[in-house]
Amino acid sequence: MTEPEIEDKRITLAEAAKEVPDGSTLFWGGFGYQRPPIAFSAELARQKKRNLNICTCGSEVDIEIMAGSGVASRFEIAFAAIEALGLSYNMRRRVVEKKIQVEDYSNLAMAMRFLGGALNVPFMPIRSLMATDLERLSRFRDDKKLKVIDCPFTGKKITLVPSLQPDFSIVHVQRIDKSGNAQIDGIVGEDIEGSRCGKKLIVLAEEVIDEKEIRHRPDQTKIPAMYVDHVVITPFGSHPMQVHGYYDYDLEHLMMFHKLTQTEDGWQEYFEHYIMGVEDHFAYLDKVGWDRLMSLRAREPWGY
Amino acid sequence: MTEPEIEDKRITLAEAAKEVPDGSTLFWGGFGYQRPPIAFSAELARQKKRNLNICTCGSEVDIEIMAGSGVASRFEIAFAAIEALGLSYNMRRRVVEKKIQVEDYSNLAMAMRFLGGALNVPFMPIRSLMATDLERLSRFRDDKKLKVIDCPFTGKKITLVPSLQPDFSIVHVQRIDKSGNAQIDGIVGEDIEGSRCGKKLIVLAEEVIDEKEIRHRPDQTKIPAMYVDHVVITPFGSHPMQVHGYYDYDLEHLMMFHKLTQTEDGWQEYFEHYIMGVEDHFAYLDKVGWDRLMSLRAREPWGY
Amino acid sequence: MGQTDEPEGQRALGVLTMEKFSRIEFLAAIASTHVRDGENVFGGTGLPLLAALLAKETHAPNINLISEAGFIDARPVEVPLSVADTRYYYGSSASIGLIETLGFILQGGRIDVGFLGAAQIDEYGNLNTSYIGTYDNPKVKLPGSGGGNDIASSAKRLIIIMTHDKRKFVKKLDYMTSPGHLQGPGSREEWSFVGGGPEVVITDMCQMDFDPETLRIRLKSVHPGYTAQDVLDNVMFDLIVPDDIPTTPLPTAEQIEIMHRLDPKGIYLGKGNE
Amino acid sequence: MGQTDEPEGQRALGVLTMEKFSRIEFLAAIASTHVRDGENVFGGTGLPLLAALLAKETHAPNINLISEAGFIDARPVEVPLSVADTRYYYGSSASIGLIETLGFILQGGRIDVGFLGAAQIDEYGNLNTSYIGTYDNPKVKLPGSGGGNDIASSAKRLIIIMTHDKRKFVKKLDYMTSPGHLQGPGSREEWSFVGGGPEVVITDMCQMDFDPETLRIRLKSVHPGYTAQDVLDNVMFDLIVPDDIPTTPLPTAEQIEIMHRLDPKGIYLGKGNE
Repeated sequence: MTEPEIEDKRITLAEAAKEVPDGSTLFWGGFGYQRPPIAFSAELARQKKRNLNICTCGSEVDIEIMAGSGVASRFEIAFAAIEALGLSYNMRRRVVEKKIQVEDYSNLAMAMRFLGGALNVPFMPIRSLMATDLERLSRFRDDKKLKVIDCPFTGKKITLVPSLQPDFSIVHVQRIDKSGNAQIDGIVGEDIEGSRCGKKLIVLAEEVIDEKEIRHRPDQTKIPAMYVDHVVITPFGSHPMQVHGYYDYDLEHLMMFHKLTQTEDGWQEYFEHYIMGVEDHFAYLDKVGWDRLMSLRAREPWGY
Repeated sequence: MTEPEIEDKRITLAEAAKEVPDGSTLFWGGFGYQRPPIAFSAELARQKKRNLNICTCGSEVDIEIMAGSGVASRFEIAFAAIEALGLSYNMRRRVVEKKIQVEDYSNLAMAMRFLGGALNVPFMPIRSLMATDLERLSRFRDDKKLKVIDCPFTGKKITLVPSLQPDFSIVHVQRIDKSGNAQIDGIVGEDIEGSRCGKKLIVLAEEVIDEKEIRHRPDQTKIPAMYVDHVVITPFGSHPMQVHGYYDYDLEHLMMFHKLTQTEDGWQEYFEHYIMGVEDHFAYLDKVGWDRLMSLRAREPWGY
Repeated sequence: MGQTDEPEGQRALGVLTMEKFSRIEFLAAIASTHVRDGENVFGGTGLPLLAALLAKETHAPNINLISEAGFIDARPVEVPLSVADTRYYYGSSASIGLIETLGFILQGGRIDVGFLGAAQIDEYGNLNTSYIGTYDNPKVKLPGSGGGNDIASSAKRLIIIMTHDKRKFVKKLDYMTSPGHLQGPGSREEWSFVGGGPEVVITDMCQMDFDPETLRIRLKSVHPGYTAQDVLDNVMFDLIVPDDIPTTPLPTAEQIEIMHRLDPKGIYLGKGNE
Repeated sequence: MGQTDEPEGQRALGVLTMEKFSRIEFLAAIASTHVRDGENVFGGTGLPLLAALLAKETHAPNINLISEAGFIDARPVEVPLSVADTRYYYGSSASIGLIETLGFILQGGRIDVGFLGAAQIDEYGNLNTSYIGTYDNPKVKLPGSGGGNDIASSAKRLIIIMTHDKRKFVKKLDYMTSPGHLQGPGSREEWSFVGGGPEVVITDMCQMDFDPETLRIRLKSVHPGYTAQDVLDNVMFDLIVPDDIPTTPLPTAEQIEIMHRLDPKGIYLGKGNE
């Protein structure tokens, strides 16, 4: 048998971020504290990207970095906060300053918009949003935000949300082979649909594994290589958040981050020190300290 | 902590089939040669069920049993054949005799109808069926078969297929705990959506496993117990077809089945001998022979 | 996400400035009583989770606790900080994703009870978790809907938990994020919502429910130390006040003890009690 | 499913009465030449699979073979009998389900080439795999669409493989299951199909393609031993016949040998050659 060549799609984080032109629309993976591509948001900031439109159900530290640093000017999201810790202050300030426009949806609406994009159909029906200001008001999508129609089968009202096919999808996973077959442990959030809906897909991963491992249990593959354009190996790529089975969140760092972002000065201090003040993701990890990072490693059987 | 009670949802195959009234609509799981709930179709035949409406992408031996025995009078399907072996003769005869009405869809259309049912929305958009007789002709759903509309976002034509929420969903899986948490190995076909769309769900499984095993790796659960009404343990429940990781198809039996169904007499011979002539599923397995069954067991690393 | 509380959320839910732990305990204990055994419960992080876990440890051992991030039948042994926190994973019976929980389960009509907080509520139980100020010139950007709008649309019953601040109980919302009973009887039916809307509002001053005739907010009980007049003085809409207003029962020592066992680090309850 | 062939399918594809193995070899060998290296190929069972695997073993080692049941980048070491056959599993890079393959991948516009068989084809390449006779009074119920309509709607290119029987090449289909070029230029665009429609029709007598102006079927090459007139005598529609009709090249010995290695039991090729 003629052996197929295995394409090595690995590039550096800097190279991957360079692929994203100013003004691009991005699906942004991860959910809550789980598997956010935080390293990618920091690299976008270091490269001074501008006018990105970030589409996701909700995200936390990464959204704060992109809002605070001026990387993103538009968001199509359902949620921005640090959950139990409280509000996302950067986002709050930038919205009041009108430097950021947020088009508000619900989590289900966003997940269905990604599903519709992955399926390559123009919309998806959902039974939320109706009768609220989420339906009535729009920041920038105007009459393309959603439609409420009378269902042609039942005659009842139903919401249609427009599908999203962003320029790029950015997700962070546990393991990947060099050609792009990716495994995700724990919950998938909206990353199955999100990884399929983008015109290009960049997958960050905690570690690279051999293709043999993938082909030994193909039903564990959550993102097949055929969707993947670039692979970026970024250990601790979600720090200070968590990656199931790999490491827990760094609560101390997270609380420090959240506290600093309460003021613009505090945010600028964090930004200069932890993002602009480091050359790359590994320099950031060095700054956080490997003793700290190692102490966050997940323990069996908990996964955190 | 107050220990929750673990509900034992296991019932016998005969009890499960008794739950299904004549005239019910059923989602029918499995795909092609993989994990069809053949034992359930045989039990429905033994209990002389009538006027069932079977909804699935396509199925093979089980459809033949339900078509041939008179259990089902309507099908909403995309496909009926024994694939590489050829046509499904029982279905062919019953359609020509007008004892069976088939409402024709495509595989994607049926899968999306189940997805829509699982999501509890009235329809799903797809980009197939248009401009063909699948769009223009209907056997019994008439104007509820589908609609082609002008998309309110793009202005272009798009098909809406009506969601399905059948009375029962019937699926066959590898492993399940007694409360109904089910694992599927290999492909899932349309069984994720199909298991969520029915008003009641009956899951057949090759074997029962302990709840601890489920809760040790919850991301392996393909059907959570909360959807499941009844659990039926049916080893070799897909014979003469296959169950990934458990057993291969019984090609000799399958060819014999297919050859016999070429004529009504041949089919009646099979029907009397292997279905009506046995008391239950285990008697069927006895008749097939355990030496034969054991020889079909899957080998590592192939899964067949 | 979506169950995150009001803008000054950290007062009630945050880990940084947790002074009024006894109020949190009170809110969680009351909320837990509204969960019935065997129900499918959408529990976010924070108070809803604490209330649901407390119910599971006391009168409702068979509830199925679901986090919108994808965890089903979760049994966390440490309190999670995020709906997606791995602390929800171990011991759950399934861990999937958003389409499963918000689509198949919630929109599928399978959630008996969901919890929401809000920055503003109106007299029909409609909620604002998005903006304070006008939409065009917001003064505060709040977290947004998250799954809140979905939960309010499709859960059979909705339990609302809020800290009691007069400015939150408004005649007109600055922004309507999640549907309560909308404009009253018939409104939800007009839109064919899957769920039934709000059942109860729990604050640190009182419990309120909804008058079945008008679907407007009605005082249900006042907490020890408060009167009906206190509540009337602290809402900006016309509260329905029945003749007899019972006093809300106090949490039991067992409830308090269980909560502290569930949150030994005082993440939600604060450390003052140690 | 969906790639199952004509009503008398077992003549070409079945395992029971496999006499004309050399024609099968011929069809598979020609079909394989239409697959280009690096393409995403929707291969069902039977001839399409054999053709795709042959291409992978010869000029196109980097094709990504996908089965609609859920297998991606499949590398079966034994020929499967079903699109869902576990034989597709081992060595594949992902094994998921129908929404993935027919929805995300195919409808997503990511399939370069799909294969279909048919019981009838008309001069625009529209296909019937559903009924012979009228819809109200069918004489034969065929397998139906399966994924065929989806593949014909959304694959970039479509390769059609049929045994050559005059009654199959009709002016008007008894039932149109899968869209070819519909009524000619502009038809597919009117419906915004994702895919480009049929590219080539391979029979055991000739190859046909589509005239770019009219999108009607045109003779492309005749197999050794046949003439253009033979083909004209064996179609019921107006076949476009260019002036120069080349002869289809014979399969190579290597191709034949590889096919028998792929199908050692003669499941598709028959046993006559052993």
